[in-house]
Amino acid sequence: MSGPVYLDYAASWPVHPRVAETMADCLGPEGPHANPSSSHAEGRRAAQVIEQARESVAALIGAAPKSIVFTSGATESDNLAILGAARAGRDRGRHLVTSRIEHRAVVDAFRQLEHEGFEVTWLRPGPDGRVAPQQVEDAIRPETLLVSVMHGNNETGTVNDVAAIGTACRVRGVLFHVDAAQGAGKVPVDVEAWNADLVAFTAHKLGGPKGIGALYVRAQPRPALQPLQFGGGQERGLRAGTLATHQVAGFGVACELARADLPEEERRVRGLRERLWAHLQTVGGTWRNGSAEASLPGILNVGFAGIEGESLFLALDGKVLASSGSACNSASAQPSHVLRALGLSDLACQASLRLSLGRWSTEADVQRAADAVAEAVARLRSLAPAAALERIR
Amino acid sequence: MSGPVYLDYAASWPVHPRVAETMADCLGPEGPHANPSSSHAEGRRAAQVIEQARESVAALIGAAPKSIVFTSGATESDNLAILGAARAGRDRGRHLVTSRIEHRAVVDAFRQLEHEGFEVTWLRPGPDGRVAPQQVEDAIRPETLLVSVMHGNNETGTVNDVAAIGTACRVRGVLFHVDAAQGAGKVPVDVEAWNADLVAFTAHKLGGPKGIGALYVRAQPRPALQPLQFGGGQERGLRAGTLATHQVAGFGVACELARADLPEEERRVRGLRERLWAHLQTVGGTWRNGSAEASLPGILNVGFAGIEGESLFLALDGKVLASSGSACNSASAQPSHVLRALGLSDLACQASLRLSLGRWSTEADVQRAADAVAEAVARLRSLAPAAALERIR
Amino acid sequence: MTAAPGYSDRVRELFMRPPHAGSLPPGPGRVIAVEAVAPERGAWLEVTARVEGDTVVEARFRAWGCPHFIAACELAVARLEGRPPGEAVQFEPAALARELGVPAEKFGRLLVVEDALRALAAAPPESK
Amino acid sequence: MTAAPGYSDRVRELFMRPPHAGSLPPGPGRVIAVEAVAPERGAWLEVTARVEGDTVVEARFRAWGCPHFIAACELAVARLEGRPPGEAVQFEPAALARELGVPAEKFGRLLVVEDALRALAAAPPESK
Ligand SMILES: Cc1ncc(COP(=O)(O)O)c(C=O)c1O
Ligand SMILES: Cc1ncc(COP(=O)(O)O)c(C=O)c1O
Repeated sequence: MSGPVYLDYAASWPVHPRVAETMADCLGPEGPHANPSSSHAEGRRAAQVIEQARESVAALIGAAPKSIVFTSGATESDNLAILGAARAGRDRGRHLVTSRIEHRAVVDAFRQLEHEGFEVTWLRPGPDGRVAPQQVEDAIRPETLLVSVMHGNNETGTVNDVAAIGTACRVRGVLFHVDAAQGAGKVPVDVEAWNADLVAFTAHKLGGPKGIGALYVRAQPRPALQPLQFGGGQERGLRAGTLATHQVAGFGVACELARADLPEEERRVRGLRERLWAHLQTVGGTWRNGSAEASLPGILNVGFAGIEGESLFLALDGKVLASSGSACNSASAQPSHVLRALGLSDLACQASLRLSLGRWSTEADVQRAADAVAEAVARLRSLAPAAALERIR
Repeated sequence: MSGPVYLDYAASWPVHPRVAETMADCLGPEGPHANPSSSHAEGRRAAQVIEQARESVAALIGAAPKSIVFTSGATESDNLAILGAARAGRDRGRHLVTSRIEHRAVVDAFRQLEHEGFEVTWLRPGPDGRVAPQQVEDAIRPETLLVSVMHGNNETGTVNDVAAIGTACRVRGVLFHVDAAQGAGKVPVDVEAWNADLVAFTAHKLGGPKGIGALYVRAQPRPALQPLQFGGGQERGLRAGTLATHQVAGFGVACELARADLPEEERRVRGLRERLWAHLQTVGGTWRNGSAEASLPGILNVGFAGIEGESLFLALDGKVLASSGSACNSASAQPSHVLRALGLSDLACQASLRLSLGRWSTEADVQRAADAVAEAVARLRSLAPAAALERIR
Repeated sequence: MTAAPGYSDRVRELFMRPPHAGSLPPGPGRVIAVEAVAPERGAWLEVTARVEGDTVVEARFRAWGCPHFIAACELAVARLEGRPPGEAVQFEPAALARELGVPAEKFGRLLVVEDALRALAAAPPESK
Repeated sequence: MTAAPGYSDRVRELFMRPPHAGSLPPGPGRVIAVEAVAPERGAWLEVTARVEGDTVVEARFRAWGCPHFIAACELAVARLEGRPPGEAVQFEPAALARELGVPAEKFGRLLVVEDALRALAAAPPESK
């Protein structure tokens, strides 16, 4: 009870104990140790573990098992979808559409494609952080190959209307990729309702292990993809490399648990998040980044007028573990490209904190975190020159 | 003692119990669950676990920790090295050199580069399965960008003189990549002595978990590589994606154990392998594929005159778990491209069996396996027409 | 998406313990020996059958090939017994493939079985 | 290769509990107030110092910026006390950076500290 409050679920979830158990069984003396590509009895046993997990993973997003390609995580899934579809389709068109609020796995894949001679339209979201389906419709041209718009944003939690965007793409015969790394397992996901051709997600954001993810690849019609890595023909030739049985098995269990708990957890976590926001508002001079309505349950992005982010971060160290942006970006001091795209100034980006909740977050966590944040903010404000407090927001 | 004998170590090793323990600790309630890219205290704890493992992994191959890039396995490492170096260097030259006995992760990466406009020289090994350094020297041209020749072959265990090949490359200013997936941890590996710029290896062939590998990338001079996947800037920008702390930690421990046990295990396993070969020779009509002298300790590839491989495989099922080629190729009925490159006929390829030993193989395993193989071969031969026995070898 | 070769229990049993494996020595009746050879297709079959009057009273085979092929040989040869050798031509590879669950890519091997049985049916009425 | 921001224990302590945080109210002696402002560089500093005779008898600061900056402000302002305000110009950003382990990319923030101290030294000898 006296350790720091973990409010960085959007960066990674602790592994669910039942997932850890399954993985330990896999790695234990009686586990399926053989290479799942081996044809002998032990290889087939490992392959069966994998195929069973594939069913659980597919079920979470309303897909058929055969449309699931296992990868090393959402970064690889996003890259396989985006680089793979563009490179395979470069003779059909060189125009691509995405948004300015995507995760860097998406942003940087598109930047690479710009180097490879593709033209990318970068859609700017509204001030609520959402990309309007109409914007996508307007951006599509005859030579557009692929649209990639994320489901739930990793910094603000804001959710896009991917079903409407998917319809706009389907009608125009354009491939549609969705980065659902944050939303899968937290809110209902249905790849059919989304009209998505490609959907990326990852185990470690829903209670599974790090280092394993999936790309949903529609079976009918199946989009052409150039693999990122070539070799032993695993995953229908789309993703070579020995499958990690224990990782896949852990992912499978995590998806089952997430699916079973989903309606209850969605309500519970959303409730906690709103209580956290209510507490923080009492601090004064706070604002909320992104949409309060269309949002994933667990993410709250709050700005504190007059606050410098790194100092808030250190003031909270050991009390509240949170993030001043996407965890993947923390190493660099650049202001978040997502918050910038919502129209925030560099200083306002700096003054923002992402607090994200999940499966093991409690009422007490919320109380303790809010108290710690309030105290730190108050101290830093009292330390700052009065004129700076006016200026920074 | 009554279960099947596992002689498929070349396909994958069982995880070492100490590795499994370390991983279970990582995944347990007190483990470093946070995203190692997060800047808060828990993120830094995870990052420390990773950096410690990086040291162990680097030490196994005589490298500096900063020259290790973690990947999802040797397939990815091979692809990152080959596709990465070629794509980054395409303006400097479009000629590449490799051999006909490489793993499919290498072969298929080069085939992809042929599609991308590169010219590949495919060296044919001698009948002993080795690529001569002179062949490499002769193949290098002014516009040669990269040479990739494997260390120990995964089907025959034959080891190439990579140090001499590396020297030939270094002298001519050509990048040299080595696939050391089979040899790392089994025999001493020294990337400096090899004059290698890039070296691929993987945890699951030395007692670590599946789904984690490494690419050694020389630091001075550092070869230019185009990443396979883009994103959060992890691994010095060469390999984006959240690092899987438990996987990396397990890899680290596996490398430490392998290094500590190496001299003793190399001798022991080589001894077992030779006893297995001695036993099998009593069956009659056997031959050995690859070099008996320059070989990894644990791999024995034997041909049995008059035998059809799939039938031998099924006859052994439940008694000896082996492989009729690279595990990654087993799904397809194609004769092994490696054995074909040694000059074997399709039928002789079919008649060959890879038996591979490792850390937990025992004297008793060897005896039981030899007996089972002898019995199965004898039965199949007695079943076959006499003329077929003459013909098939 | 690992394609593990699947063998039914039936195929395993026929392959591991084929009751009609072997060759028939000369003896009472007429012994017909035929073979069909296609090693490049992975199939080699030798059948010997003892015919008394118009009936195959005993049949044996030797085979080189995969488990499905050997199981198919056993089944086909077992069914020769008690029938006129001419009935062998009614052997239906497709039916046998279905019965044993032989994968499509191995269908060519069943044609080798058919070839051998046709040769048997076509053997001259009175050899020697 | 995660670059976790490293703070020494010294920096943490100075940042968390800076004894010289605050402003000085008017009172005995002469109170000099100076500021140096560079929010775009991540630094904003206000210093007040009470000078009696030729000596800074008390100094306080208010700052907005990162932990390294705040720690540097505390240290620099603490050292003003007991000295003539003119000595402030001998403040050496590079030395302070070494002392606190300030990363190179933050060096610009220390120049803001220097600016404030120079302004202090340059304050007219008798304000009011
Ligand atoms: C929206 C989004 N996409 C992609 C990723 C990358 O996922 P992974 O960590 O599995 O590579 C993340 C998480 O970092 C994410 O939040
Ligand atoms: C020589 C060689 N290279 C590459 C690989 C691929 O390694 P991984 O299974 O880690 O993808 C293997 C094993 O399958 C191998 O034996």
